[in-house]
Amino acid sequence: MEIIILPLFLSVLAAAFGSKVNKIVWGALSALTLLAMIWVKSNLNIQNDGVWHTTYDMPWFSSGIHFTLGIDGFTGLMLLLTNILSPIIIFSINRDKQKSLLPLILFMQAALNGVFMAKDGLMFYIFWELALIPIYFICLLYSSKDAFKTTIKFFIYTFIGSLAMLASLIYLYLKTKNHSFAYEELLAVQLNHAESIWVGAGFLFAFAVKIPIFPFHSWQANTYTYAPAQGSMLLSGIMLKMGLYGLIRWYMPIAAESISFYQPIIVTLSVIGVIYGAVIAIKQNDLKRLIAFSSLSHVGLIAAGFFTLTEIGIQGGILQMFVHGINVVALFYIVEIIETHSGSRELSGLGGLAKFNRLFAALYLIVVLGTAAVPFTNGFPGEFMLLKGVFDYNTISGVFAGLTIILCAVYMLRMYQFSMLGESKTSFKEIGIKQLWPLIILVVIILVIGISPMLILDKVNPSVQKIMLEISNSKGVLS
Amino acid sequence: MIGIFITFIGAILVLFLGISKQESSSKNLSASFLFLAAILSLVEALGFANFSSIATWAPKTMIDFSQGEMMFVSLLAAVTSAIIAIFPSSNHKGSDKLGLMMLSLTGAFMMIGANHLVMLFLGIEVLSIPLYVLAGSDKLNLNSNEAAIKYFLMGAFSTAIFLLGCAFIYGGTATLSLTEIEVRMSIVGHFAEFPSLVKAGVVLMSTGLLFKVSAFPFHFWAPDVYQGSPNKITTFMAVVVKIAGFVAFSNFLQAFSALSGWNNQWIILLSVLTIIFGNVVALSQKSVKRTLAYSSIAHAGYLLLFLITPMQGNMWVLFAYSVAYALSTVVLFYFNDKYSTNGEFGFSMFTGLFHSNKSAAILMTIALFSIAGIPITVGFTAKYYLFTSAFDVSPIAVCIALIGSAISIVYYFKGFKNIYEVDINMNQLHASKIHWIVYMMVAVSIVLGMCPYLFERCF
Amino acid sequence: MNSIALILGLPIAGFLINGLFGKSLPKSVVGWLGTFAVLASFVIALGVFNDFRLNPDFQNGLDFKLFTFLNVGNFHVDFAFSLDRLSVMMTLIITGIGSLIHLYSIAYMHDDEGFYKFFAYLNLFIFNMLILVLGSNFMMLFFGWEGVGLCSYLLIGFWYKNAEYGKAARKAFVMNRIGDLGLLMGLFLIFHQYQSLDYNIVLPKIADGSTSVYMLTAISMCLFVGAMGKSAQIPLFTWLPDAMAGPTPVSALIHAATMVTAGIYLIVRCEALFYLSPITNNVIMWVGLATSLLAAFIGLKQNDIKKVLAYSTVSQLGLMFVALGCGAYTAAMFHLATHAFFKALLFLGSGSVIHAMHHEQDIRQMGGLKAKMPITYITFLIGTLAITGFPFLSGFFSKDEILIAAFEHNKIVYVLAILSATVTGLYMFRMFFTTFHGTYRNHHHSFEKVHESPWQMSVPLMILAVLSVLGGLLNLPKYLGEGVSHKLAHWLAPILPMAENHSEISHSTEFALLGVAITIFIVAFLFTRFKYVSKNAVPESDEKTPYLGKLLANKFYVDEIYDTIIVKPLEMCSQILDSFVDSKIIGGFVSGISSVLLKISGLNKRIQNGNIEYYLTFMVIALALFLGFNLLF
Amino acid sequence: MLNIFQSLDISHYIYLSCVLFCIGLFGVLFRRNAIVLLMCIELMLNAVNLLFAAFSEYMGDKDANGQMFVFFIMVVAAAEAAVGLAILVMVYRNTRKTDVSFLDSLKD
Repeated sequence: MEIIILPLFLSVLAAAFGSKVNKIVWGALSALTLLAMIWVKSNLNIQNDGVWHTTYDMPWFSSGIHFTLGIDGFTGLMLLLTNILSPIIIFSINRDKQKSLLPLILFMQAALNGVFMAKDGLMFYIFWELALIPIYFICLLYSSKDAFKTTIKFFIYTFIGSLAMLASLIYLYLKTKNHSFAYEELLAVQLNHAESIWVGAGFLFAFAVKIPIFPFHSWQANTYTYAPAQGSMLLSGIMLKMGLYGLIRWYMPIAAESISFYQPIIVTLSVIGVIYGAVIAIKQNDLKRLIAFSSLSHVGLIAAGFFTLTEIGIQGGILQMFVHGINVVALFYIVEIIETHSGSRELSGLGGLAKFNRLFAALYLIVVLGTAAVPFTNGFPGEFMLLKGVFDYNTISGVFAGLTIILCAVYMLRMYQFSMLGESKTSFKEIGIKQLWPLIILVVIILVIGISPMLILDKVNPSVQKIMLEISNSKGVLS
Repeated sequence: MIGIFITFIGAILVLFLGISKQESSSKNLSASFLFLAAILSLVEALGFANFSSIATWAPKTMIDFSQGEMMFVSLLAAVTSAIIAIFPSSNHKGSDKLGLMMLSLTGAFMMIGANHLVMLFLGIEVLSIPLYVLAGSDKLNLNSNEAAIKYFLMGAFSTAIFLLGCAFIYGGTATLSLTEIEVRMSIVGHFAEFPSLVKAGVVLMSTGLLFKVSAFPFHFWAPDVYQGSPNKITTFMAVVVKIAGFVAFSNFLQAFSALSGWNNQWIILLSVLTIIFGNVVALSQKSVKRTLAYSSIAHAGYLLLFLITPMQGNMWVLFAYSVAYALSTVVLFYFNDKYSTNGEFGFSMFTGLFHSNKSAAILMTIALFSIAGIPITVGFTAKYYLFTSAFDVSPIAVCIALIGSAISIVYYFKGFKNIYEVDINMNQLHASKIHWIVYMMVAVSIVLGMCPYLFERCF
Repeated sequence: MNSIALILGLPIAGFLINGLFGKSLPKSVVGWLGTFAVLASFVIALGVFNDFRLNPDFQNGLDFKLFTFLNVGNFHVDFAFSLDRLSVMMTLIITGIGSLIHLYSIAYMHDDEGFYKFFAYLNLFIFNMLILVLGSNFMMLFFGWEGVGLCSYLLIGFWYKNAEYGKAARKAFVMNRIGDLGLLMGLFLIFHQYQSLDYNIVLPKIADGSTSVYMLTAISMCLFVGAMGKSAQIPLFTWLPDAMAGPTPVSALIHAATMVTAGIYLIVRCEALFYLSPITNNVIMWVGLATSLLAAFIGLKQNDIKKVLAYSTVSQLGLMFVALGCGAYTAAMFHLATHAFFKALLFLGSGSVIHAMHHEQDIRQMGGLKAKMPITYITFLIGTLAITGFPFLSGFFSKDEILIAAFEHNKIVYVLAILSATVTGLYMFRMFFTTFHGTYRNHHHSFEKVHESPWQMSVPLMILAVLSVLGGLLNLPKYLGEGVSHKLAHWLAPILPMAENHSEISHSTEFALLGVAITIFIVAFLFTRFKYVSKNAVPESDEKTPYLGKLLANKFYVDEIYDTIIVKPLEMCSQILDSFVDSKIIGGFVSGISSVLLKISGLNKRIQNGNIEYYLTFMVIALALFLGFNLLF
Repeated sequence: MLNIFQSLDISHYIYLSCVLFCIGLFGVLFRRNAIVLLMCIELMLNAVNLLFAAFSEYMGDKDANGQMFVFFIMVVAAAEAAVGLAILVMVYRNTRKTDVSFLDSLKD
């Protein structure tokens, strides 16, 4: 509970005193949530044994609908991601935007924490929607152009998706024995094949739009492009993970009967998305668009990995969720620095920035390498596991998905070269070390996870075992 | 029953005072009468006190308020009181408009409590006739004139259809009492005598009621009349007529629950059509008022879904939806009234609001969220309850309703574009203060959104 | 402390110190730190080598597990290393030549602003290369494999201000990545088949012959694709010549002596696998041969001193693959070692020349340098003789062994390999004579300014020259006496359980083949000497070269072909997908829905036209339908 | 007891009322003058009145409810007519027209 209340409270504070206090203070306050996490964990003496421990429970809408929060390794990882990235995103705010953006970001942090902790179907939905609202306003208030159309398209698209999920949830709710949205109750619902396909479609649509899986991505590139950097970071860094989280936590165990039906479809679409995104990214000129398509490519691989239902695919996917969050936020942070310091984020107008700040160049390079999944960076283990999962599931898909390691190198290095190397075309303002600290933190995370991914995998392993057990138990899909 | 008395007495009083007084001077009086009615009804509904002794003379077969219905009375009285309080009133002579509003409200209460077709008919007429006058109350405004005559002609026409239905039902069931009809309908074999007569009667009467709640395809009056009438009256119409109409409709259909399988068919069809029509047509509207009119048509569609659920014991769902709808509609009409100037009815009236008046922008945002059904506002809760209870009967209709509410986002959020735009020439109107009741209403819609169990407990 | 930890730890420590603090350290400290880190590794490796040599208990090598890298389900990979005979040999080459090149770089890079960065990268490269050869499982190999690719990228693009260099670096990285994908798929197949990636588990299982030959072929083909990328074989060879954009020491270390031989190492490491898949062996042999010939012919018409050497490297690597394809693993390793010596020597020599010529690389602009640069001249001559197969120099023995293996295997291959060797002689001497003999032809820098390089550069040259001369001792042929011969073969025997080490060929045939080899050397030498020294010919400029020459000068247009059939279509595809498919079809579908809705929405204007008669009529029609619908159904 | 009304079958009354109602309805549809419209609506209401009276007469024990309803309808119709005419007068004052088809300024 504290994990949600704290940022929410801060959000209200920020609405009142947002511009009066330095953003670093706000960032630090936001990071306090991490302490709250530790506090909750130690206070309730939670073991990482795979069980989704309930930390808070209160009757809410009616007797069947509770306000229930839970923590396990998987949720913990997502909370960690959210609460590491939120302060960093707060650091990146420009002073003139601080007053409006701060409360929104903090509110978003609270809602995201809620999404990952919600143990009740309706609560999950509510937090899911709540997370959408601040991002909508972030995009609306500070979009670089007159981008109302883009933001509303994004909002409606994801909103329709979540309504589909709501329909599925309500269906399940009416099927439970004593009309309840509790996670366990929903799990216990037995569906026949046709039902499961419809219920699954609802969930999948919501998640596929949010992730986004290949043909549902058309909101993505423009939204990322027009949104302020903080919006892009929140969207790509954390919000995409909501969809992936939902796949594993909600869709798969609950509508497991339908997995065998959707498995080939989703894997194929995801793999198409992997290549599609990567190929488009090759020729992008706008850095943000480039990252958007690269993100499409990367999360497609994660979704494909999940749907292989292999342990290595799922674990790799979860690892990659965290990793992608870190990397993409770092990339957007870099773009933000480049844009504010040189006034452009078009590759054609950039070049040669490396000579202005060596440290920045080095950090940028590491982030690029992390995204391109070079060994010793965090991208490698996850991508390796995912590709292995997909390869084990279907060799052809595996080979096609594997093309990402080539294409990703192509566009990431192109991005790096055209912005940093060569003759410099633009002036570049001095970057203070203060601005680079968040990036340094991210880069350290990139390297640490790259060298020892087990730090994270060990934590989520029990949860994954549990979830896979649930999938196979109720439905017998996993042979 | 207490509510209807106080309102009626107040209405007569204000009406007579109105001969000589200005509208603004009677404002507080009528608002407090209505507020008193609301409070007392609420007190009675929650069982803290019992005023049934004063209602002994009214035969229970004609009119009778159950606890749930008293909640609706309380809600409508409170909303009308708020409407009267927050909307600016003219300083011209004649507080009779306020009196007529209260009179109309009395009609609404009669509809809500009606237990007999005569009482239902009278309720509808007592509700409607003052409204015909009120719609044209801006006597020199041609639009207002047109609204009045359109409303009047179509209203009278629909009354005739409604009455034909009454006659058919009377012929088919040999009674006019709703309780009696329910009993007779459920006796197997009795109904078999005149099935088509009763069915035709139900259809014709429903047409009359569908007209009142402005459901597709009997909605034609709504956009035009909403647009032409003075803002205060439009608000009143949008809220009171619709809610009272639905309560009456549900009471009416409950009497025919024996036919529910058959009823549900056409209700679902109409509901789906209304939702799609209202939402889709609202997309291309330029004027705020017309947008809200079509939005209210769409809401009628959602509410129709309620009619397919087993309504007995489920009235709190309708109540929740009514509260949500009333709160946000009143707030939105209030802002529309406040910021619309002579030549300016479009969304551009809100341009730059966020930068010139932060609190107004935030209030409006929350109201829009609520009407669009975004979580932690009462709008979401209400929609959730409504859809969940209808889902069992017709999942497909609910899915379409969900799609409809997604479409509705487009036009509700159209406002945000203007609200959060930066405007160089500050709109002078924006600076004015906002009535404290509006703050209250928005606060209530959030509180109820977060503590939705209150609804269920009230019933 | 474990010697593996030290061998690996020193370079990475050097990298960290130089990378993090190098900017504030004086250049001499940076340079010597980097050099000593590698040198110390070399010394330790020598110690280990000695242990192996002297101690029979040491046969199984050393193991060193750092931590568990991945442990998911049944997938378990350790971050672990092991030292055996093969990796010791590789380690010695890497650290030995590596330290020489570090030393060389101190002088060569002295004036560069990115001095500390250069040393950091070099140390990082050594570290990655060591991981590649020391890793005890395929995952570690892949780590190093990608790691060296990365360092190669960094070092090729070291002079980052030049956009062309950056392009070359990217090309190298991407082409390597294509190979890496093959390797990765191979890894997946291996794990799929054997449930492990550990050499100690996988290789014996392969060797026991229980796996189907199809599977083995699939795995080996995948691994070979990886090797193709790293070792610049057809069709992935074009990056290597472009990689010469990097500083010359880099070319010597990475693109001649060490990294590019990783493919050879991989195949030798998986000897059992390749031995059991004859199809792959044939493919390797023919690909190697084709590469060798193609690159050699292209080398004939190159005028950039480093490009010639680059194609020569590609060609020599091709020869090594021919050896591998013929099953002569020892020969390949032998040639790998000698090639490392003389090619590093040649590159460093060319670096010395370039240094002296103020970064002029075109041999047409040189000439007559032997007078000014005696040490470079002599060492370069030794290198040239070694590569062209001057009798009893290192290249003579190692190349000969390959040729003999080819002869045994397939006569056509032998003939073509001889052809390749001939062409090698031609282009090497062409370059050598044009550079050092004749008259000075540069007009930008006066001849007087040309100078011999400082000692940090010439010492490595001399050491490498000695090695190039004596490298043959590693694996002398049998006819020189049983006691001294086949040292390397014996050394590697435990690593290569499957390959037959006995030579069936008779001494007389062997001598005949030697005769052929010596003959072609002499022919090549005499021909080029006649053309470039006696007639003092200068290679024409590219425009004037006719027909075949033009084809060669333009590298058979391979780059252009790739550009047309892969790069251009891919870019076009990208643009079509972006501007048409994504925005028009997928995005268009979504926005199409909204515009259709808006259109429908607008239709309501026709009905809601303000006329009450219409309204009433519609209502009555609706009522009639409503009644009809309800009463009929 | 023989009743003169009941000598006819009830269906005749129903048909008659429906025909009357439809005449009124078509009058509403096809006439444009607001006053005529009002009269047509009155006709529709009277058709209903007739039906109520007939049903009331045909009920087994002469149910008075129907006849009571007729009175209410007449009262309300009168009120409605009064309000309606008042509105018409107001419109006429402003536009000098009683033709409803000219009032079409409110539209989408």
